[in-house]
Amino acid sequence: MTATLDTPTEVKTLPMAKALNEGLRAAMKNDDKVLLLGEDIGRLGGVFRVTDGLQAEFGLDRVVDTPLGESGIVGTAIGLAMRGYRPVCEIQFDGFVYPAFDQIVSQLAKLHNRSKGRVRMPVVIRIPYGGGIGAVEHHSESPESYFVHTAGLKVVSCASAADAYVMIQQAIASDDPVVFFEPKRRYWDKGPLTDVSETLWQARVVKPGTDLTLLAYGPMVRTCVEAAAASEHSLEVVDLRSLSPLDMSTIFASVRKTGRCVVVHEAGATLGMGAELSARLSEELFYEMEAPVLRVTGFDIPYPPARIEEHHLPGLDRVLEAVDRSLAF
Amino acid sequence: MTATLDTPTEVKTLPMAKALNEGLRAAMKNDDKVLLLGEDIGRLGGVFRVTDGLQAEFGLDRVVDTPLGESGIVGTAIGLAMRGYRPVCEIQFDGFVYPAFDQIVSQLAKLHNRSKGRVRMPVVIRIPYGGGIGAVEHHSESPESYFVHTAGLKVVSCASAADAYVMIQQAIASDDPVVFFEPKRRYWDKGPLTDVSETLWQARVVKPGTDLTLLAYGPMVRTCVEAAAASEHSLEVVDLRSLSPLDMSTIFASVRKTGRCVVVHEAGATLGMGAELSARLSEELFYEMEAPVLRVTGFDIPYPPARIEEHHLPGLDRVLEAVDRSLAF
Amino acid sequence: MTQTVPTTYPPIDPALPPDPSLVQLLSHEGTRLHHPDYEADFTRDELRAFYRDLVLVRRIDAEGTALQRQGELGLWAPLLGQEAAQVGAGHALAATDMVFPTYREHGIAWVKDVDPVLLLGMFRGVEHGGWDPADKGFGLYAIVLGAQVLHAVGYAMGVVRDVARGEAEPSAVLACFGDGATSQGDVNEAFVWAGAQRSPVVFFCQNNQWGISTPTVSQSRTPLYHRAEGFGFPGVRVDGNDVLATYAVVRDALAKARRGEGPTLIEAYTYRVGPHTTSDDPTRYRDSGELQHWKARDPIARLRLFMERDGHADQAFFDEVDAEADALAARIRAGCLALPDPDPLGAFDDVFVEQTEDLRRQQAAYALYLEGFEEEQA
Amino acid sequence: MTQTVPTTYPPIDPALPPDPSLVQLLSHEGTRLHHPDYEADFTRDELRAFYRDLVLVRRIDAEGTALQRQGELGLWAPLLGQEAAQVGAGHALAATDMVFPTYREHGIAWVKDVDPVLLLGMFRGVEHGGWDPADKGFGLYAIVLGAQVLHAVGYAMGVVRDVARGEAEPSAVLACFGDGATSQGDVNEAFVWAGAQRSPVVFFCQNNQWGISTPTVSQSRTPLYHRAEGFGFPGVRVDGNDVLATYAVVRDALAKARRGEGPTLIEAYTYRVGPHTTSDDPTRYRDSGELQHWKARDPIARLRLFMERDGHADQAFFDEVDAEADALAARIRAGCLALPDPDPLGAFDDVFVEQTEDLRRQQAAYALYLEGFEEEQA
Ligand SMILES: Cc1ncc(C[n+]2csc(CCOP(=O)(O)OP(=O)(O)O)c2C)c(N)n1
Ligand SMILES: Cc1ncc(C[n+]2csc(CCOP(=O)(O)OP(=O)(O)O)c2C)c(N)n1
Ligand SMILES: [Mg+2]
Ligand SMILES: [Mg+2]
Repeated sequence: MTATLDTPTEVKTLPMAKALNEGLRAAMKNDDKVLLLGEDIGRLGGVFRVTDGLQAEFGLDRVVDTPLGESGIVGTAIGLAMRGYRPVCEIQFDGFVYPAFDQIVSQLAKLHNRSKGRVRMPVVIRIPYGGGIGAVEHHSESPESYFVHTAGLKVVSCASAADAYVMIQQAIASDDPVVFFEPKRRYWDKGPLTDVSETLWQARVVKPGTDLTLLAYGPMVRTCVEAAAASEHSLEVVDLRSLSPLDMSTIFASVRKTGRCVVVHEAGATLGMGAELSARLSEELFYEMEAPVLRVTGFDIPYPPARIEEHHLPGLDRVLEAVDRSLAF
Repeated sequence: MTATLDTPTEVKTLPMAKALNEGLRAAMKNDDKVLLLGEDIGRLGGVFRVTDGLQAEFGLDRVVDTPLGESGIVGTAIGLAMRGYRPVCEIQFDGFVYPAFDQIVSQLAKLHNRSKGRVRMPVVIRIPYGGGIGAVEHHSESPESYFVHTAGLKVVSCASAADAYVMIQQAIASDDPVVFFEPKRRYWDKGPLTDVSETLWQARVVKPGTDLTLLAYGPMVRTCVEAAAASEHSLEVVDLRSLSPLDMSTIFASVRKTGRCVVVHEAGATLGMGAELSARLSEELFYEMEAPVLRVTGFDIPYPPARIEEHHLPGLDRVLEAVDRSLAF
Repeated sequence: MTQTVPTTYPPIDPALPPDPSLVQLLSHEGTRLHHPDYEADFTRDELRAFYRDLVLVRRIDAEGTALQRQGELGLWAPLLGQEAAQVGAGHALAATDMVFPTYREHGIAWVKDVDPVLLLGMFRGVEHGGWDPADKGFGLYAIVLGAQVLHAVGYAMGVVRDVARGEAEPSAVLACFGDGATSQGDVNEAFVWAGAQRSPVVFFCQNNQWGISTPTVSQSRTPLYHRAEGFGFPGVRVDGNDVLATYAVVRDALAKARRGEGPTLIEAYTYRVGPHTTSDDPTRYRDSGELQHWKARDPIARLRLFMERDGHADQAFFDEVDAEADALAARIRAGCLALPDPDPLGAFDDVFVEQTEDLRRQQAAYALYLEGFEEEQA
Repeated sequence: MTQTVPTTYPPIDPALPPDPSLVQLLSHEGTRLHHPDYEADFTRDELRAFYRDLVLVRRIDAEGTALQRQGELGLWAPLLGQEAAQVGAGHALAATDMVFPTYREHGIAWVKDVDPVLLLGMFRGVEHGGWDPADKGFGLYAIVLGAQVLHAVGYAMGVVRDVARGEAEPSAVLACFGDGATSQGDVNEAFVWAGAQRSPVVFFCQNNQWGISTPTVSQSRTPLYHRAEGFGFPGVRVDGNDVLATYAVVRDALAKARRGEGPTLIEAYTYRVGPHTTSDDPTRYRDSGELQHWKARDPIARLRLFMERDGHADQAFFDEVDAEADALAARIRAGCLALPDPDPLGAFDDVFVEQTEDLRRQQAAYALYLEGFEEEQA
């Protein structure tokens, strides 16, 4: 099934959270099998107001304030999907997805395979993720690697309002389970809801350049675009958009051209996305690479207290420093 | 605290499962704060008999048949550690660790950090892992990446009876939490309990060579040793032993010498250990590498039905084929 | 009293005083009992259908064990002793009701018309699940303890939405799990959800006294059916070796669920006569006295006694069923041995509905490798 | 009846008929009540100590909210309205008892002598946990709902082992959680473990009627304290706005736990008068009538009425406490503002007891980077 996407006729400018809200609304209008499940998503509209107004519009049976249990949320979503629904689960914060881990990796990811294709799992798991909002512990995690490593899941992250609006609808229209990472510190970034020509699985060159490729996704796309603007070099910024599957042809094309690559993410270095990208790039472009893929990431430590989070999070300066190191090869 | 390791006076030859049993026994004798928690580990002695006889020897209060809940097992182990105990949890099979995921990654991994070092978590989580035993679903998983990516955990895997005997004692003596992966299909492999001079965090060159480095751990060490023996080339086999932290100096030394590297594991390629090793090797040895790091791994699919698992699992031939590809660079 | 640690396992006395709350419609000796809440009359044909299925299911199970012993299956999880609980529950289901089984529900599978060969296929390792849940009204076998119980509740949430939209008639969902699984968070979250939402789910817990080597008393010191009240719905304990009582109690709970009266927890009190699976060795943890006690409560013998005494069937009928069982066993054995091994390259196809480039590439590379390998061998 | 889906939230009527099972020792109007199971006499000094702590704790809480509003804290989780539940429970603890708190246990923290500045430090973002749990008998704040309840049970398993080894006197563990957290698997697994092992744990559930915007009735249609029976131990509901009753009920349960009589679930029925946290806007989901109802049941006013009427304290005492509260507020405000930001390089040091090469390398690289950066800026 592919949903007809509701694209707005005149280009609105919205904060990302509101764009997601509009995207959810459009998906719910398009297909009455779409349900939202989560903690505080109904009357409250979600702690980030991403589901604001949807319960009033679509009713309590389609926007469900669940009991407080993430395994329960995902587990019942699986059952609903078996009955023909398309549930969209909200995990309130990144750090609270772990109680649902078994349901996600042993059930949601495997049921289509277990049933030899007979059972479909069109379930979306929305996760506001990443740091930079001055929060207490467990509210700034970047758990994407866990899901990218899990066979049977697709994993995406939006970095702009336009993508947020379209990608959430594409994710809901997907017949495969999608973990949808929302960069919470960009929720308030405004952007125009311009047309999106990419499929959900395609990367996008958001800023062309010739000297070096910056690979980023979610919150770090803006950081990389700012770094590219501040750099004296010609940096190409690629927004991965889909973390699993990876759009390697776009990535290879860019790095084949520049010969250099820096991957930027908030998650720790060890087995972060940078590891996989580095491995694939050296497998494919061994002779073309002029420097090793460098990684600018969160440290391999538990997310630190908010007062020092700006040290932990890759910022413009750390990106540029890595660019310099790469160019020095 | 560091336990005095009970090393046997005359070299016994034991299957790995029995060596683990002896290692647990020695650790329990050494330190009466060591407790074992798990499903069916008492009277039954564990489904693999790794805890055989320990309850009879040490009593029901030290070898605890828990109710059937993995979150409960790890969660109560954390509380016991807070009270000064050194719990060793058995997860019956790899595929059943996920219900405990939150307790492991959000609690066990973080409590020392959260408390600024005031609270110690000397907890070991033993996980029989990997495939090759003809089992039904969920009994052949290789979930090590999830834990290696998690800051605050240490992760090791033994590949021989001698290591099993010593490493389990070292893990129990560690004041940091250790996820201890036991290659279940090697449980019945016999080996002499020779002295082990490495710390728990050190890799070992198990077979020296000059043309190419095979990096492996757990079940794949034997596969790689067999491949090295079968190969016409001089292959060096390094048993990583510790997956987190990685003993990069041993790894770098080997690959610096050979210039070529193939990583072998049962876990899927994407964000498997091979990804991280590839990234680190190209970061450090960019100019020394004569070929990209190649990966021989399980496919990025849910573990398949037993009748085709030998296709999924890296075998000698797939390893040798990758060696040829690497040497062709 | 003082704080203590356990030094021995609590003794298990199977010959406990009769539990007055246990619902029985047939005594251990095969006499018909009556219960105010579960009045039921059974026709001769119904009784014969029960008996037939009990015997066939036991034979399917024995064949599974035999095939495993002969190396044809990697594993088998015997239901020996639990036939009545499963056949009773299975017969209580309406055609549109949905079942979420564990890995031991061979009896319900049989009643739900799932070909036993497909069950054998899973344990043989040719596939993880070989039937269509929607088609059979019977979910795939679930191995991770408790996970499927949440799926059942979610499915039930779908049922009530379908009904509210006028897209379906009311139906009910049967969520199966064991005594041991009651300790899992997921099962308890399922109770929370179903209780809060009054979902049309019947929680069917077969308390077979053991979770591998762990006795039920290690999971709970109070009868398991008590658990329900605290989640806001009723619990009932039925004699799971009494096919008539199990049938009546499950049917009643399903009807309530269909009427919108919310969930019920049924504890079917029974016994796992065999090992946990063919890999298990129960002599390590339980004594033969217990086994003898329960063998004397055999669910098939009990029904047969009753049928014979009350003239519901004669020797010819019993012989006929045995002959049918023999034929069934032969058929499923042959079917099992004829199961083709899966295509290794097919393993890449069912991961996603929309295949990815990555997997296509891995599949192609492996195909190439296999080709090269065959050439080399040739 | 028929299967339905909800179309509105269930109405919440705070003025429900009085629950006969609710334990109260002080009426809403401040008259002393008696309860057969919880006989207790309180001296003048005890009453004054309760009152003093109630007022101080409320002041600490108000200061937290004020500091957050002024941008000095990232977040604050107010306990406004729950002072009696927490002060009552806190006073019931023996020195060797251990508490496992949530993120809202400022009142118990105060009684357990945890400097409020350390609580503020966590919400300010200078550290994740600033006190020594072993030293204070008070665990670190726990944010992932329910996880700490299992830690409490594990700790209690350690206590009984220590006692059996003659290494400690019997003590008890207080496991705190909210109404919402009762839906989490972990809390229910903790009930399983504690019930099966008769662990010396008192489960202290502050039912403040809401889990952010989710009313308790969305988690359970039956009173939460009922949950205990099904896990094999008793549950009791106490008026959590009645400091005397909460004290008596918790003390009784702790004593039972110390005597080896197993766990108790206490549901302290109270109300979250403030927002969930300073980030929350409760006007979106609850009406002011409810708030008014509960404000009229203020836990401090009630005790004060009783003390005044029965002559347990005079105006001078109340004034003295207010002055003490002012001084405390000033002290913790100053303490909070003086909290140094953590050293970014220190963040690498507390990950492990035995530091790794990897982290040493990352630390050194970042130190170098910072140096270079400072040079560049200079
Ligand atoms: C989450 C999880 N943990 C552990 C296991 C291993 N295991 C398989 S069956 C079993 C015992 C289950 O007992 P019970 O629920 O009583 O069901 P029974 O096997 O008796 O039918 C265990 C521990 C599992 N399958 N899933
Ligand atoms: C596992 C998990 N899921 C979600 C959250 C987000 N969250 C924080 S507090 C809260 C509500 C908790 O309600 P309750 O247990 O009643 O405690 P209260 O806040 O009322 O004291 C939620 C959903 C969390 N902290 N942990
Ligand atoms: Mg059982
Ligand atoms: Mg609450």
